[in-house]
Amino acid sequence: MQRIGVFVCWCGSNIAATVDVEAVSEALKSEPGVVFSTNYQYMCSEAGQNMIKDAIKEHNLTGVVICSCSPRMHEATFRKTVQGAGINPYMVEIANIREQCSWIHKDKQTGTEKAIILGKAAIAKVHLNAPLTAGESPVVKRALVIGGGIAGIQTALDIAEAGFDVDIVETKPTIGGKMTQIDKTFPTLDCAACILTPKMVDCAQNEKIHIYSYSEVTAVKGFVGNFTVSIKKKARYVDTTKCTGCGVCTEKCPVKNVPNEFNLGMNNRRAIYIPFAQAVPKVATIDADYCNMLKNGKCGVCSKVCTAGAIDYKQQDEIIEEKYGAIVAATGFNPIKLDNFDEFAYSQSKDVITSLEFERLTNAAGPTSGQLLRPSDGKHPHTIVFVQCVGSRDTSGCGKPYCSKICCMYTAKHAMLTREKYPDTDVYVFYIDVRTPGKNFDEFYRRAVEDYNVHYIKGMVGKVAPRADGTLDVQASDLISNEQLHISADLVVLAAAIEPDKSARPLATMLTASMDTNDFFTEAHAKLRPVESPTAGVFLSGTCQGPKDIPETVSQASAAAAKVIGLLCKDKLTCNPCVAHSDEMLCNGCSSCEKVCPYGAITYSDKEFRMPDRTTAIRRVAAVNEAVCQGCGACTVACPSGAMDLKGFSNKQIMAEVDAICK
Amino acid sequence: MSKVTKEQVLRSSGVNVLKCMRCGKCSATCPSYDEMEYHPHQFVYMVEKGDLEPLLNSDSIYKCLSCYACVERCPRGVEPAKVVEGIRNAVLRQSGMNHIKAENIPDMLDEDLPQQAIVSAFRKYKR
Amino acid sequence: MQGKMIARAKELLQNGTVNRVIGWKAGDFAYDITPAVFSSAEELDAGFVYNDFCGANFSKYLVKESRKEGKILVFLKPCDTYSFNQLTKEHRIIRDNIYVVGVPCDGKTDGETLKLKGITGITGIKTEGDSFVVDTLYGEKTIAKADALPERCLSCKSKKHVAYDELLGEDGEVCESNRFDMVEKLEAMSSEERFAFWRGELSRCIRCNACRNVCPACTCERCVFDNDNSGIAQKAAADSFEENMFHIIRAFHVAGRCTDCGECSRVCPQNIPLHLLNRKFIKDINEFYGEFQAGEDTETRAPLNIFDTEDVEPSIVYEKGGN
Amino acid sequence: MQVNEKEFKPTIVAFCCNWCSYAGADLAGTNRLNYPADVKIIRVPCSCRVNPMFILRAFQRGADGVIMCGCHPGDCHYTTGNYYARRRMTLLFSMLDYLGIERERTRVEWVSAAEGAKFAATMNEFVETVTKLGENKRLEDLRCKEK
Repeated sequence: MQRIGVFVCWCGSNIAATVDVEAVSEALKSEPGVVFSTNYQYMCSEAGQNMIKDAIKEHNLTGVVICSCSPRMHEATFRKTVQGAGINPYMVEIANIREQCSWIHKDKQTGTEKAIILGKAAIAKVHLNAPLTAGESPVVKRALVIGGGIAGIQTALDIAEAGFDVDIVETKPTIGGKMTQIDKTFPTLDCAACILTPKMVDCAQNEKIHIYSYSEVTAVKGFVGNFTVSIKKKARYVDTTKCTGCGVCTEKCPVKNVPNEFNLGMNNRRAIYIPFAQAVPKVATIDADYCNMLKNGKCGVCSKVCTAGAIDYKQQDEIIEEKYGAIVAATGFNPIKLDNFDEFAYSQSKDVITSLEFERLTNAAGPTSGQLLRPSDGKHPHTIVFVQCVGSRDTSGCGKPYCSKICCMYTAKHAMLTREKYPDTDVYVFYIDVRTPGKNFDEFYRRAVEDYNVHYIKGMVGKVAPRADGTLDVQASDLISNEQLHISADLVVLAAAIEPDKSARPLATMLTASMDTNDFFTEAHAKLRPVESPTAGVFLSGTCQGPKDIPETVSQASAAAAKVIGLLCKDKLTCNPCVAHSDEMLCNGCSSCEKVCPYGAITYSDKEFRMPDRTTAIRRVAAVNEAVCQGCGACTVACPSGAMDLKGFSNKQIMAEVDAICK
Repeated sequence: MSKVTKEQVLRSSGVNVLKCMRCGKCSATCPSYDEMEYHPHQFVYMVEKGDLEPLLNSDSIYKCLSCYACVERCPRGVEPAKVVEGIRNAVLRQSGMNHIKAENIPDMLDEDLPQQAIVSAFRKYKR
Repeated sequence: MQGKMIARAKELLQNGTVNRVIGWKAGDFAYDITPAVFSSAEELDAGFVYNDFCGANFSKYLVKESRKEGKILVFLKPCDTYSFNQLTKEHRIIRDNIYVVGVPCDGKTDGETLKLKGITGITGIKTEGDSFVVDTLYGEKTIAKADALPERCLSCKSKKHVAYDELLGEDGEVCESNRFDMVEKLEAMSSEERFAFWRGELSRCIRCNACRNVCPACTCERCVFDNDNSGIAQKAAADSFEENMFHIIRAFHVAGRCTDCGECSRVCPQNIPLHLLNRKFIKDINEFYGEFQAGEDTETRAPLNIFDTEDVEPSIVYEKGGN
Repeated sequence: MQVNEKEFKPTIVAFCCNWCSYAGADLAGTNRLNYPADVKIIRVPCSCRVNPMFILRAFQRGADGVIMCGCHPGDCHYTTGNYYARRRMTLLFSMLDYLGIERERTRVEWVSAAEGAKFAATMNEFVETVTKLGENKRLEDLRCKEK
């Protein structure tokens, strides 16, 4: 039998005005198990807390009921209080007689009666409370960053800076991501490669960072502090330890017609290739889809010219397993496919390009060596039309319902750079809204208009039609002058919406991390925990969480790193003790609980049991991993036999509350 | 003649004009743009404002080809052509002159005219 | 069929595929047939029967039997195979320790039913077309199957075996069943009428637990009603609420897992139509969450262990009309 | 057993999930939004913790109405809990209705932490409905009541 103390708080007049606190403490005194009952002006004050501590010692209390404000307010306070007096913090129950009683009832008698019932329910529950101890689980001091773009790079560098090992897994042969393809960055117009490549080199040289390039995560097991991840290192048919990146093979390879993905297919590469000059790691990769040797065993030129002997046609995919304490998703984005937007003639004319293709056309390392030339005839375009919101803010089903956020700024950048380099070019930008909320962003856009004379037109392009003379007829509306325009353009640039990378969805499944309907990862809290996934130990970096520009991506990447460091700093994690547990003798082994667990906290194993009839039997039983369980209780209801119960909210405790209320 | 209300147009067209984000793609895509005094995006906006009189009195409602290019292209699924049609129907129903009467149909029959067009016009414009 | 089954059982025993056979054994009377385990050819010859009285579903016996040494041969009728799959899915039976021979079924009757129809002194039974021909001490009697079959056979949901290692005879098809007719009838009643109906039925409950004991979905290591720690333990129904409570909780526990085998109603000594509770859940699940047949396979997730973000809201119960 | 003839006061049990609905109830209090004292709240971590047994137990012990509140679908703190709860309660309530128990005695409502006003309004309405129905006679353990 518990020895219970009841403490009724006045909360000044907040409770005492509509609840007769004296009557409540008096009424609860006669409840079974209650050996002490009192009331006080402010229970949460130091004097109030001391009163509780003294009573615990004086009356040898084993359980405490506090009738006060919401447990969401002071449950933690009072748990600490009783712990200070030597009893388990989970032997406290709060009866919420302020928010759910005194504040909503005006009549004192009503309020007092209800407060007594709420107090009785809490007493009934405390009778069944058991001391709970929070479990601990160790933390593997190593982090995994999935995705090697600027987000992943920044996160990895910051984690490594704090002294922890960190691995980057990147599906492409090199890290760097989309930023490597960008020419200049807004709003400062410095060159993307100049600020990115030193960071890539830092990653390669940092001894705390290990890069798995041309690799994929194939399985994730475990939980916060203790993940086991399978990583597939795809065969690149080149021994990366031997390859020096000299590039001779990439010049001698006879297969010359492979579309170069780095330049978005606007020129070709060989079947053995290094994506670009500053690639990290700078090693060659054989494209098995095109290599003659791998396809039909005829060729072997690269092997012959490689002085390092790095070519290995027999290389196989390799799967390695590694343990991590934290995982960061940094899977990034892609521009959407424009198949649904026939009206812009993207598939009909080479001179209708996406903004990312425009970046390559203006980049010194691009297919035109930085000369802005029309893809169709290699001539300099004199009239360029930029179309914004292509597929963004689109609820018709063809595109994406959200704003892609970066297009307004990069389009202003493109327009400005074009006008600066080629002042003889007419540049039109069709916009629905120009969105420039960022430091120096609006100034940047205004410079495009005021200093560079870019024609910003409020309206949308309805149709782009290639003409026989090679120009493009752009039909658009100008909403301000209320007219329909026809512009004869040489080049049309579409600001395609961006979408999360396709690898994000399967990754989220592996991580049991949740996603929104657009396949962006969801945050643990949209405002207050923006870089954490609701799944403990999984963090979000960059555009996999939502559209972002580079400065935002980098700040989020560093924020995610800070969260990871905060986690890895701990030697052990304290778990929530209110978790599910399974009574093995009752467990049927039916797997119902396992199916409804959102965290994968339940596992099954065959165990030998001594049965009541003195035989031994091997039975399949469930076990809850207390470090992973978050205590929702879904399993307890799925369990038909009642083997699964929740500590702190057990079946019996809840039923005792029900009984007390219904009496 | 009773007054045509915004609600009436919205109901008969089934369009939620509040979905419009004013991009103007409807007007950008409209093949009859130059013929029209009021353009598709204006129809949507003016109906939203309840400013129906100018539309009801404008020839624009007969210039719309009902080609549905604006409906097809609208990124927000607003369906401007249906708004135009809503206004047009309101005018037709009010005028009382242009209703098709069953006895007039035989005169309209024509080798080249699809019968379905007559049937649907009859359904639409009969009282 | 009985001869074929005995012959096959002997073969499987002899070639070592199995070391035991679970089958039906004749009792003191021709109609009182009990499940039994046979471990030799002699035992099979002496006691194994298969006839139109062999209604018992063996799946549940396998929970214990499949945990014993060696493989066991079981004969399953089509509807039994659904229970078998469900138990396999829930890891209650060890599939590898079982050899399943599917046997066809055209509906099983029982002695009680025949006696109610005035047929006594039963010594044997056989099927002839749509009738049973019953041998009795007073000569041969013929009764139409429609009059002698229990409800669960008249509304048979499937003659197809969904799990087996081999089949004796032809496999059938999933049937067009009218099994929800009575549920629909009840749904159409007023709340008061339904209450009266169920009080009339459930108040007869004597808490003999036969329904629970026979139910292939009720295989808990310890039933919540027997577990003092569950908070709802009860040995006998003390009042009308507990009669309700027992059956509601039992039906809820098997919701989404019940294959509608009808054993509960078959064994109820008070003839309470318990299957109408289970069928209500099945019907609701089909209507709310899409067609689902428990035991159809061993992979599909039970409807209560899965969800769709677009699921109907509980208010559908209030909105469906009627009262 | 004494029935107050002048005014019937129902007993209502409300199961509220800790993260949304319990916080919503707190907000109703903070904003001083009145609802009848007949409603007594039981805090559970998530609506998926609510076992049908609890609801039957409440009726058995004399509750006249039981309401379960949780986060809006899609907003569950545990991501999926309320989806399971939704299926369970839909089926349970349908079954109670099928057995002839007044369907208005049971209710599920999604109340977010920001919806104090909705919480109060829901409770006012639910209490009114149950009061109209009167005492729960069809499901009640008389033995417990007499104690």
